[in-house]
Amino acid sequence: MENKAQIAHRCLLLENKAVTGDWFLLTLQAPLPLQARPGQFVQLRLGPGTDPLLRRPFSIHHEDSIAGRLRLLVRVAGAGTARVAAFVAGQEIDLLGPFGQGFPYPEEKAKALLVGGGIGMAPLYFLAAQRRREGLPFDFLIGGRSAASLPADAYFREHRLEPSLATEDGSRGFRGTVTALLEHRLLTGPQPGRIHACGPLPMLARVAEIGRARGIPTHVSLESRLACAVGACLGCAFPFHRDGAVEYRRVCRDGPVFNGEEVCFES
Amino acid sequence: MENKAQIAHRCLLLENKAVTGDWFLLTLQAPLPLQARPGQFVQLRLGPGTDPLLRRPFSIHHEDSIAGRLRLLVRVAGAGTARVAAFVAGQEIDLLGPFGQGFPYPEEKAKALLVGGGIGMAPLYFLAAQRRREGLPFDFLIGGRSAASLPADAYFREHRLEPSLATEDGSRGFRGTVTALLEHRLLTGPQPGRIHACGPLPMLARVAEIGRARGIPTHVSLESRLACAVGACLGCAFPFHRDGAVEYRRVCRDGPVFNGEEVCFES
Amino acid sequence: MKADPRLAVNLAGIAMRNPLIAASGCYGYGFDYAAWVDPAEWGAIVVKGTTLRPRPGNPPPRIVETPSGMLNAIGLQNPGVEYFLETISPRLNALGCPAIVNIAGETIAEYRAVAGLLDGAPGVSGVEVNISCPNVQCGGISFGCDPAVVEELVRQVRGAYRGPLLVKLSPEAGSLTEVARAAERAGADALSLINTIRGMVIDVEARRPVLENLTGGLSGPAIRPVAVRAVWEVAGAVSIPVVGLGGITSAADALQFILAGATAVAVGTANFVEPYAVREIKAGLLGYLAKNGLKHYRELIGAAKT
Amino acid sequence: MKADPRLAVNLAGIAMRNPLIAASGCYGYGFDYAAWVDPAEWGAIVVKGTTLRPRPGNPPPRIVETPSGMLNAIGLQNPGVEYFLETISPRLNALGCPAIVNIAGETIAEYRAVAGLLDGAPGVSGVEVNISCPNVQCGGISFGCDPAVVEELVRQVRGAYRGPLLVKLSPEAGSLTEVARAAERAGADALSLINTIRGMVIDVEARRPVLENLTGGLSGPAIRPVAVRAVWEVAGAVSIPVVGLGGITSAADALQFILAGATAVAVGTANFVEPYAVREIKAGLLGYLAKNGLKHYRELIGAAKT
Ligand SMILES: Cc1cc2nc3c(=O)[nH]c(=O)nc-3n(C[C@H](O)[C@H](O)[C@H](O)COP(=O)(O)OP(=O)(O)OC[C@H]3O[C@@H](n4cnc5c(N)ncnc54)[C@H](O)[C@@H]3O)c2cc1C
Ligand SMILES: Cc1cc2nc3c(=O)[nH]c(=O)nc-3n(C[C@H](O)[C@H](O)[C@H](O)COP(=O)(O)OP(=O)(O)OC[C@H]3O[C@@H](n4cnc5c(N)ncnc54)[C@H](O)[C@@H]3O)c2cc1C
Ligand SMILES: Cc1cc2nc3c(=O)[nH]c(=O)nc-3n(C[C@H](O)[C@H](O)[C@H](O)COP(=O)(O)O)c2cc1C
Ligand SMILES: Cc1cc2nc3c(=O)[nH]c(=O)nc-3n(C[C@H](O)[C@H](O)[C@H](O)COP(=O)(O)O)c2cc1C
Ligand code: FES
Ligand code: FES
Repeated sequence: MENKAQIAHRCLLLENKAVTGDWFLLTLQAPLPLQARPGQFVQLRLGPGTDPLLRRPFSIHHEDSIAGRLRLLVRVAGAGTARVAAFVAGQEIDLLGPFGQGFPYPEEKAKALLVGGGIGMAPLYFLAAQRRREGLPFDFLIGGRSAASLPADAYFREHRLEPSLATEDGSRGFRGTVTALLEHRLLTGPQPGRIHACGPLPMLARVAEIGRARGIPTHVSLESRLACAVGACLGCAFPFHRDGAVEYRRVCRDGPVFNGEEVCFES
Repeated sequence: MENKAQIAHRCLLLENKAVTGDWFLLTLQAPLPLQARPGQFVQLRLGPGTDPLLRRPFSIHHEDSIAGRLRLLVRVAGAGTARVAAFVAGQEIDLLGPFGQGFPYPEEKAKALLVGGGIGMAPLYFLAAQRRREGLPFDFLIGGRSAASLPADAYFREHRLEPSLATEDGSRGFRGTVTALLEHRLLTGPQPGRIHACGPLPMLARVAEIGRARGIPTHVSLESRLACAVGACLGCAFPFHRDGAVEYRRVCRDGPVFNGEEVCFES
Repeated sequence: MKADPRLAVNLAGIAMRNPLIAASGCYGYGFDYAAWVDPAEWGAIVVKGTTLRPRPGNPPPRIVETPSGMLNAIGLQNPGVEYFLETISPRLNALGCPAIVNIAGETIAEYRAVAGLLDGAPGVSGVEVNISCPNVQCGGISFGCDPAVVEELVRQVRGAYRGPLLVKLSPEAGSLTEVARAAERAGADALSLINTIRGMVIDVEARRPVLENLTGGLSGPAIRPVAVRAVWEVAGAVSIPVVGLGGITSAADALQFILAGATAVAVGTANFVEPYAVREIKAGLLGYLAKNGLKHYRELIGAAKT
Repeated sequence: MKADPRLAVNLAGIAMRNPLIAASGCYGYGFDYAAWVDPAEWGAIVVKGTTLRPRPGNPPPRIVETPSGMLNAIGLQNPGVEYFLETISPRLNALGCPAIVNIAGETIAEYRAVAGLLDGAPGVSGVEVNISCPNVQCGGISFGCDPAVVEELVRQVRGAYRGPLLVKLSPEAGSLTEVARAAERAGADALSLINTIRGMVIDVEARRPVLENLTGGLSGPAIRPVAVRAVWEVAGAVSIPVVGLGGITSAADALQFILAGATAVAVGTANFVEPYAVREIKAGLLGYLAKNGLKHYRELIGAAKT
């Protein structure tokens, strides 16, 4: 009952536009502001009928909680996200949320390093925009396969973000993975107060390792197949270290953001 | 293999507009003309995914086989037809057909009486337009609950049709059922060469009875729950009299238009 | 919570405001959805399957979507009956509706032990014996398929627990009505059906089953017709009340089960899609009663003509 | 029809161009879909269930849609084996692919008699024994649930029919693998699974079951996970080939069954929605082979890792 703002929202889809080949930016008008925190997510209904049955989770990419405008950045990964890509402006979108714990320490003044791998940059963008607005220091690192797999610079300008990019083929920014860029940054720059990361699992494992090795508190946002999203079904369990044993925690409710040191990446 | 024209059509929905409260007129551009005959039907896919799973059958309301334009007149009867009503212009519609046997004796010169009950007028409209074009005599009777439950006169003008209307509440045309209007017409006018009817089952039973009593050959278009629409699954069986016994025939392939005398309306 | 008397029911000794039950495993301990709907909206809540010892549950992935349904292989993750009694059951009165505890075990002795510990426990209005969980290796579904084993199991549990006792059946029992009668003979106060049906989804790219447990239990609208048929068969074969479940998402779905003979209905998977389902189903039931001039939903129980 | 050798298979003595079979009851006698696809596109076609005497079938409604599936209660409408032999089987060679005759009966003697009449019949490449039809009162599914009965039935049919013999199983047998092993012992050359699962839909306005037969068999994508699981279990328990079916709509679906252990797959309900399904599935299988550098789909049979 801690999250009284959780409600169902019948949003109006204001715009759905391709950002890269398979990334789509949805701009929604919610009837009420969700007042979401960066790292929280919503659950989208994909259509009427019962196939697909389950909602799909998407991080909040940005919320203008005064205007009640919401943005989701969606990568087409399968049949469900393909439906989202096909949504058309003017359509009503059935959305629940916000769910989950956001990134912690939102007001911390120490410099935060935000590390996004591919579409994993979606929630970090919200975090970065918030820190920018509040004048809190941060660096935003984003990795992708190639220049074309990441949004153009203009995409970030709306919130005066200037992320450092890394591409595996070196076609834009640093040549290499975003974790290599992170290591490079840690070698060359001052030690940040905290690392926040979101992206594919191997990348998060590496970021958590880097953070641990250097004693930098690191939080990672995990993914899992969700059903209920409220913590009731135990479907989204992910293994964690606890007192030498493995314990399952719920990505939807206990996370999706977790202390990187506790996540059991090995399994 | 008799019907080589049966193919899958990815049609463009040109227009979907409400005709009455729950009737919608869909105008489709087919890639190839179906060259359908009045009384034949198409099977519409309702959307991607598997719920609803089965296609829905709709009579061809009109085909302009030179332009490859197709019209369907759809009454919202449940979840599936509600989806059809929500289709928007510009959308691609996945349609199979044409299926089934149309109304017989298309070139017969004797006067035909076309009797439609409610949405049952959909295929008769096509038949009437065809007869009008070819200068073959006919009378078109349509029944509905009230004035508002039937299309406005203008609706029929495109094909120079001037149906005689019957409404149960007398708010438009003849006061009473369309079968009462039929009886009235038979009493007052000359005996037609043939009756073609489509509408709810009790109405069709009555029309068949009237036809039999007066020795007028009568064909009725039946409905049934369809699955395959090609005659393979035997799902759409309807009982018929044969040599004193009951025999099941396939609405989709043996019909949907049948000799009214053979239909076993009693069961 | 203003309850409508037209929906009130006493199920096997449990007084419920309405015949809607939150299905086991789909509603946690009743509190997780509280931000969405007041738990007191429900007639009763069946809490997560509880075992004698704590169970960590299965490794992920635990769920996978299927056409109009989903497979789950949670593996009965739960903190064990002792923790439940110490920490959870004292809070259950706060739900504002009866809480029923779903129990499972690997041996008949374990079932009996769990039931015995729950006997008289505060906050516990009844016990639902899960003899049909498809995701536990020892025991689980094998218990639920043999009428003789079911009879012995239920008799043992009955001996240990004096409150309202529900037995939850699997539709996979070759002879469902015999299993149902065995449970009735052994002293069950009501039967719940159906539990999930065992299924598998293979990831054709990875070339292995999606679920780490290989198989899981199929739930959701996909299984609804199977569940309605099972309720119809069993309601005609026993004289204790039946709780119908399996793919209920709407009032119309719930009515199918009631007309088939269910005294109450439970909602599982649908909550995941629509947390407000309980509210909408109640409203729909009341609308149906009004439209059909009925004074109480009870007039509809088993009322389907043939 | 240019057949691709990467899909060729000999199933229990039936040489097929590809492992795709049109499922019984869903493809008539093979000709109804000819305006859409050449029947020779199929590896084989299983024709409608045939009985000793003609059967009129059940009164309508015979079908009703369900979430991602449908129920059918056709009631084995067919003109009887004599008419079949006189009028239909002589035409089956024209299909351009092997035709397998699905048979059913109310007694073991009837099964034996039908099988005997089909022995050596022209146009008949094999027989599939349906011991699992949910829509026939006498016999039908009851046969399919008891391993001893199955063994006796298959033994009798085996004695009367010398060609390739498939036995079609119901997933509802409490002990599916035992039933499968019984059929194998009795001389089946292959097993087909699954047949439909019994279900019911109630019309809540009319307050009665939609199907005149009350219950019907559930088919379509809804049952796919149950079918994959059944194929997986049975393929691991017998050494004769398995034909997998239940909700296949795409190459990915077919691959699930093949990876689970099916040597061939059948497509039923999906034809109703997409008559071109067979063509798309074949193309999809070939695409998968190419992408994964495989020489023959056979490399995938039972290849799912655990
Ligand atoms: C908390 C949370 C926040 C998310 N935020 C975003 C976001 O902002 N933008 C975005 O594009 N995506 C986001 N995702 C991922 C997104 O939800 C999935 O891509 C989507 O659910 C896939 O649905 P689908 O039907 O398209 O794919 P499916 O067809 O269901 O699956 C596509 C592929 O992904 C795999 N898969 C599906 N779900 C998962 C999973 N949860 N974990 C691992 N593999 C999986 C499948 O095996 C398959 O290979 C988020 C996920 C979570 C849990
Ligand atoms: C050959 C043929 C031609 C048709 N032409 C037209 C047409 O031109 N315009 C039009 O609007 N409709 C037409 N129909 C009817 C139309 O197909 C149905 O209304 C539609 O399938 C219902 O789908 P639904 O999902 O909306 O309703 P559902 O939710 O499936 O059903 C709505 C209601 O109708 C009942 N029902 C559904 N199907 C049938 C059936 N076949 N017979 C009897 N009762 C049924 C259900 O029990 C329910 O009460 C035709 C049907 C056939 C067989
Ligand atoms: C995630 C999940 C967990 C479940 N856990 C249990 C359980 O612990 N005990 C039990 O008896 N049933 C359990 N079930 C089965 C449900 O209670 C219910 O019988 C089944 O899901 C069918 O109903 P539904 O289609 O409404 O979900 C579980 C179902 C799901 C989806
Ligand atoms: C309309 C219909 C009729 C069927 N008739 C038969 C039959 O006569 N004999 C049989 O063994 N199976 C019959 N079946 C079952 C199918 O062959 C198949 O086992 C089942 O539908 C599952 O496959 P699917 O989901 O691909 O349809 C029938 C199925 C349908 C839908
Ligand atoms: S999705 Fe249900 S507990 Fe996380
Ligand atoms: S719908 Fe299949 S035979 Fe008519």
